[in-house]
Amino acid sequence: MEIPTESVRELYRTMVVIRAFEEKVQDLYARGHIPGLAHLYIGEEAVAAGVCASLEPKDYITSTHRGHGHVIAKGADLNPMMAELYGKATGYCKGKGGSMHIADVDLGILGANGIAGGGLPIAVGAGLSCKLKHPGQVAVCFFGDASSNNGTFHESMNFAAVHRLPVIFVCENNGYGISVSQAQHQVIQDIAIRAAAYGMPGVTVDGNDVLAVYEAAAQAIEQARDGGGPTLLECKTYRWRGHHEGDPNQGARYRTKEEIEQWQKKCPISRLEKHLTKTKTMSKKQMQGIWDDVEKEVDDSIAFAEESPFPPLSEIQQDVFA
Amino acid sequence: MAVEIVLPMLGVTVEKGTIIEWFKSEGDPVKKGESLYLVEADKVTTEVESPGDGILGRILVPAGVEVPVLTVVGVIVAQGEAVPNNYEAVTAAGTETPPPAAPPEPEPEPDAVSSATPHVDASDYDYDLAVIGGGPGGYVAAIRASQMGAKVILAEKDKLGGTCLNRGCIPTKSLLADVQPLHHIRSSEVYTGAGKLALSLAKMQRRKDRVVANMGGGVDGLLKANQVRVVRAEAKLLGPNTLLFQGPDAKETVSAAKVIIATGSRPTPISSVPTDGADVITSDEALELSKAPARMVIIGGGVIGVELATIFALLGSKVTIVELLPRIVASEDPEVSAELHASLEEMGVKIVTGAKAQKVKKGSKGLSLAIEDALGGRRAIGASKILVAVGRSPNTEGWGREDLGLRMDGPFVEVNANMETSVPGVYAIGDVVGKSMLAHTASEEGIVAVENIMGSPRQIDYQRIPNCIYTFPEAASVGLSHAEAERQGLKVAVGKFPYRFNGKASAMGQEQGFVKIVSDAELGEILGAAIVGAHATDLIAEVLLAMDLEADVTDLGEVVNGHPTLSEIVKEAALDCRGMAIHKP
Amino acid sequence: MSRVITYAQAINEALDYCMEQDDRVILMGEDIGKYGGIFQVTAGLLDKFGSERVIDTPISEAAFVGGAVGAAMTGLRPVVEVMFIDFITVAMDMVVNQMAKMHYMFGGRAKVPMVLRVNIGAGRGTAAQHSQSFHAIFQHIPGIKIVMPSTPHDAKGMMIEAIQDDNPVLFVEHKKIYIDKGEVPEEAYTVPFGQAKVARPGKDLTLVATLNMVAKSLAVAEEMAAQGVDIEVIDLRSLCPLDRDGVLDSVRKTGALVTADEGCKTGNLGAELAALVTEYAVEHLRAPIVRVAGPDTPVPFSPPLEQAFIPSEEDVKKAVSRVMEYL
Amino acid sequence: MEPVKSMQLEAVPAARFLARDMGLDLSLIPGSGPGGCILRKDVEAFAANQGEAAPVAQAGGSATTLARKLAQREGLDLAGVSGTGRRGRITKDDVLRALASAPAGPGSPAGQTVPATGMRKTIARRLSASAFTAPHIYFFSDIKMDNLLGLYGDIKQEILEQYQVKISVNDLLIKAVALTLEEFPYINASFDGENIQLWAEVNIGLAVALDEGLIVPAIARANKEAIWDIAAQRQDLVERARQRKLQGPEIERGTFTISSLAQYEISHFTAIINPPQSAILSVGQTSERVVVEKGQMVVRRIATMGLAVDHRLVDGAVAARFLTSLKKKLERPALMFLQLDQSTS
Repeated sequence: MEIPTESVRELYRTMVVIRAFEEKVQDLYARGHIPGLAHLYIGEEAVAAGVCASLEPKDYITSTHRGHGHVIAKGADLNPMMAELYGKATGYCKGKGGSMHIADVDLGILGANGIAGGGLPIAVGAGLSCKLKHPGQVAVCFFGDASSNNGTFHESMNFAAVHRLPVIFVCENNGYGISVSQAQHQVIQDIAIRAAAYGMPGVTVDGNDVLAVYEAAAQAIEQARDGGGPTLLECKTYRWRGHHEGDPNQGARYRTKEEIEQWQKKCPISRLEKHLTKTKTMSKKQMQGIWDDVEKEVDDSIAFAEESPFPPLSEIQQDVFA
Repeated sequence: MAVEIVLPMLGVTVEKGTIIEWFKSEGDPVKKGESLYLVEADKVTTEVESPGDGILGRILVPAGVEVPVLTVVGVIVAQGEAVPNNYEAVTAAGTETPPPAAPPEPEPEPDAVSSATPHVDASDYDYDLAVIGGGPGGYVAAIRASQMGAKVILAEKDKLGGTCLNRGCIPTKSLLADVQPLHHIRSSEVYTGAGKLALSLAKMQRRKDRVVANMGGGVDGLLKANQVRVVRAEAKLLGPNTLLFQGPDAKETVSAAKVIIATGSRPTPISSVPTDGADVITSDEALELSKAPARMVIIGGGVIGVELATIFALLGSKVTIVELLPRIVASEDPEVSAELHASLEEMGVKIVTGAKAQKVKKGSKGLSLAIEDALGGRRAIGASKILVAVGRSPNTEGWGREDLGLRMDGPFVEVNANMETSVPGVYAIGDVVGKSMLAHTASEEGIVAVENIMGSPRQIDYQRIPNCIYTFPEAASVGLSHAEAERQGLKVAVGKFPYRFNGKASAMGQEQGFVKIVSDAELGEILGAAIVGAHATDLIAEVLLAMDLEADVTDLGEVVNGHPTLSEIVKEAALDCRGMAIHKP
Repeated sequence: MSRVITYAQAINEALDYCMEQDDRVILMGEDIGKYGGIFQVTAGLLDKFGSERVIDTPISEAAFVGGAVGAAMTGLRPVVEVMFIDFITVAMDMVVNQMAKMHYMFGGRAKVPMVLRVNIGAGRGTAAQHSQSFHAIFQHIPGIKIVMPSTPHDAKGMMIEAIQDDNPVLFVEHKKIYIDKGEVPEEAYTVPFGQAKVARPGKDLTLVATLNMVAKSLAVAEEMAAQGVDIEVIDLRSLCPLDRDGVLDSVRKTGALVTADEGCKTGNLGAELAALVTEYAVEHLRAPIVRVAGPDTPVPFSPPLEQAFIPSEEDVKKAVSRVMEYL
Repeated sequence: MEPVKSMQLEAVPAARFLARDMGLDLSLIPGSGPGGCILRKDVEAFAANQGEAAPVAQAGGSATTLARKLAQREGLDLAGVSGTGRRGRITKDDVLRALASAPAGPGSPAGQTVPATGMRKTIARRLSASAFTAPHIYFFSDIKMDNLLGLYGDIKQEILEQYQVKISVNDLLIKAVALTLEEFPYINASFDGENIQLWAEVNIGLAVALDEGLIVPAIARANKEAIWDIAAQRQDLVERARQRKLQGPEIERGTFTISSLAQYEISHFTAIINPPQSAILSVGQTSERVVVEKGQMVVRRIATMGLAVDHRLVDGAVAARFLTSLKKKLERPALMFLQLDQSTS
């Protein structure tokens, strides 16, 4: 599959934005600027970038507690994102949701979700809407390896398959459900094989190879758009950080430093950079230019968040009902 | 640029951490992401990564010291950069820890606070008390309520001070004070050329206006000093707790937990003699006249009638009082009426009692009032002004009484002993309830109403409220008259002492009058008193105090007064109840 | 011998003790093994008892809560950690239709001796799906014992009692008090269910509080004692069985009731207490019953909003003051 | 959360219960709580002022001259008088109150204040309302009871055997009254000052004396019911009245009341109409009296019955006719069954 150069550059930029954003969040969280919990996406950027590259603004995604990458890749603006992380009134959710619950229905982002497996049925419902009312649109559901043990996974897959809904189930298999390794929570290695049980295609790709993800996702999305029904797309990847910021030593209680370092060598961004250099798609300087732009963009979002006011106390009573 | 190394947020429950080991020393180069130090929190150790590239400029928290999360534990500087000197090291013993970042302040937004709190504030009203009317009842009530801690609003559509200050007590007293020296001089034999003395009513009016204005400002100041919000507006009760204020430049609705109606009264019109504000007038216009009329007929020989008769008689008007009842100031002891009757006649006032005003005729020569006397005889009295002073009527309309459905007591608003109307929470005081249409009654009723509202129940004893008449001489009374006491079947002992037996009165040349005390023959309880004579309105105070303290006539008779003073008359009258007056033959 | 340890450690000790005493006691839950539990309550137990008895489960609440029901019915005594009470909804069928009903529905033939550990509470910035306090919902489900110890001492004693109890016990913890410390005896002991504790005797007003609201209530009571208000603070400790007589006796003495619990106001356990008092002691009420509770909203993320959400000492004081106006 | 709209409490429960227990009218008690809410202490203070509670002696409390003298004259010890004046000073009114509540006099047995029960107060209120709003006029008639008593003796055993119901003379009286009421709709009626309500049913109230007062359950449709049914209803109602287990409607349905003091040595008496009814029949003791019949002195068993009617809707002549018709039925009970005297009305 030939990927247009422009798309490749875009993939690169998206991953850089995610990485730069998350690294800043890491520092801001440590310094107490961001309250609550922060689950960072560093190391998994290729999945969000690769999948979302083929989505139109009107397509839907559901996300997870580790949702910053998905939301950025789907086109979210960094300012309200960062403001939301700060709990500010200018955040995507007026500061009421925080890191785990960023949503922008206008951008097709049906919300990050704090409940493992919570997003799957919602994506099925979005797929139903597409089928009935918006032919050609699709819903993408991001979830983790651990959620694939949840009842909602199986029930949603079955439902989507039976009704040939345009849903792409994207399993980000990062090898851990919090502290529990994949080997401890399921006996299979490739979650994609579960697709067979529901009569839909199951594909496993290297989740750190953005081009591979892009290709597989594009195919699944196209199939869904054409009424071909759902696909289970498993992307094998790894989170560099702990389950959440503050998880001691990036999860050293349940995994080794060596393992982390091993995966850091497979950094999806460096990998694409090598490809870009090799194919002469971009120069080092161009890449650095993107980094510089993006870092400024992220810094701007921090300034925006810091300058924004907290919501007034009256806001606590708002939005309970529509 | 220096980068601070903090003890990071280590998960949701960790609040403190102890640094176990620094992997770098001061001066060592560090790289972003490289492990800098080991911290133990909650029995878990964590390696903390460098937040930036540079040189570890300073270690602020050495190993072995426990500090709160977010404490700055070290500083990274660029090559060659000095460590800013605003950091203080924390030692094992010392605790000069910079405090962790203050929790974010909520945005100040006053109205948001109440909605954020799920608990509803007990007071749902804008004000604790709203007072309608700024007369001596209303403003006194407002001040007392404010003194007791209530948030008060007062509405006055006209002038603060009400009838008393603007059209009653005070202006008449000002005018009376001006004419009194003339009366004194005329009735004295020692002055010569007294006939040439003249009074300028216009100047009197100016002085009166000044007095009224000064006192009005005083009331305003008192209300302000007591944080009472005064609205110059007409008030209307839309419900027991809702008031609409409509003024020249204001229209607003407020709510109040309690309301006091103090709308006062106005001169009572009589249909047979309609007033026109020019020829046939009420006391309101009489107090504004700049020229004394040549002939004045006053319909009504009550307090207002006799006081105005005194003023105008001394200003040179030929005054005739037409009184329907058999005697003037009929509410007073007959002896008081007789004494005042005599003194008014002495001033040249003609008094027709038992006569009914029939009709006014306006002719080229002026007015004439047809009257019918007790026996049915009719005649006409010529006049240049006719003053209708037959009493005052409560202001019971225009403020929402009808819609609220307040029960009435005749023309007045009905109240119970706590001054509360038939609608709970709505109180009424003063002339509009008509218990005794006097300024000091209104004030006391106002205070009693407020104290009941504020939870200190109290009632008024109307038997202990004095009546005062500012004629020459003055008259004052309190409690039961002799006749009323006897009518009640009480065994009474009456003590009476004339002014003329008193040294001060004689020396002053004010021998007219007496003090009369009505007491219970057995207990000696002071049932009432009536005084006619100079300073009667002040002298009654001693009797009031005795009554209020439930002293008996013996107590009052045992008071040692200065000599010579008029107060000796009171003492002697008290003694006389026991037949023990010293200076009485 | 007593020493001062944290609330989390106190529960840990209770679990440790029971697992040592009784090999039927097993632990299940997400990240309770290597990780030691998200709040470190089970730290160290995996190393001591092994992965057969300290089971890191898949993220499958329905499976492991339901699994515990089955295990309990067949001879084990599982203690299950549900990471946040919010996640129990995923296993609601297992809790409501299975766990709570088995003993009754089967005519007493089955026993379900298990403990469901949950934590409630806002204040950690964990937003709407990790901060709820809907424990009062379970009051409405017959067949579940519900306890909520507020001190490390009671946490240990009630956990041992819960494990030894032959009924399903919902053990409600609060995420803000895990690191609170208190004196806890080293030896094992139990704290019986259904007995409210008079945390501070008083005569003017009864203040019934739970979990984190107990300490706040005590602080308010001390502060207001200086103003001459003598508050009786009752730590309810147990929702089911509910110490009805304890609450009623106190209200009969004081004639006034304030309840303090972080759950949203509508349907808050204060509602049940208010109903109890109006049903059995209304003639003693000298003032309205006032509930200190969270507002009827989801828990907001933004720190100022979250702080405003959480019932504070100030809120308790306001409630007490409102009642005192009537006394 | 929407704020609660109305926060106003009129009285806290403890105050309500205490006021009820002490027989105090809550509406008279000033409230000192928020918004004038009546608190328990307000009720206590009110009761104390009412003299319901023993006044607390204020040792050494000062008294006004008048109070002292008055107390001296009346031989009252001021130590037992609580002062309501300034700073607790005993005033003349305090002494007067103390005198009013003092026992009747030395040597006489101390009286006792018994709080009126709710029922007593209800009776008091209803009957005074009746006495003051309905102008009562009274009619009396001596009724020869011999025939009725004869009939009673004749049928009671049979009814007992056949219906297991023990009838009484009263049941016959009830029947007779009910039948008479059919003839006089304006006596089986009520008047509210505007409209006259003629009742569709004839339900005869029967005054039952309880310790705490009279209660008047009504026998439903006595004009239609058989004697044994009336007896059964009567027994049930009286029994449940004694157990305080009557239902509201059983009392409220009454359209006419019979008050019988036949078991006492009372020859005749007047009764106050039980509102909203318009008439009441008072029945005295049946005693042997000498009467003259056709020039002969004979001994008859006579009961004097009194009829009180609300003169606003019952004219004297109507009342007289009612009593006459009733007398006829009672003296010649056979007529009841023959219904021969319908022309009376």
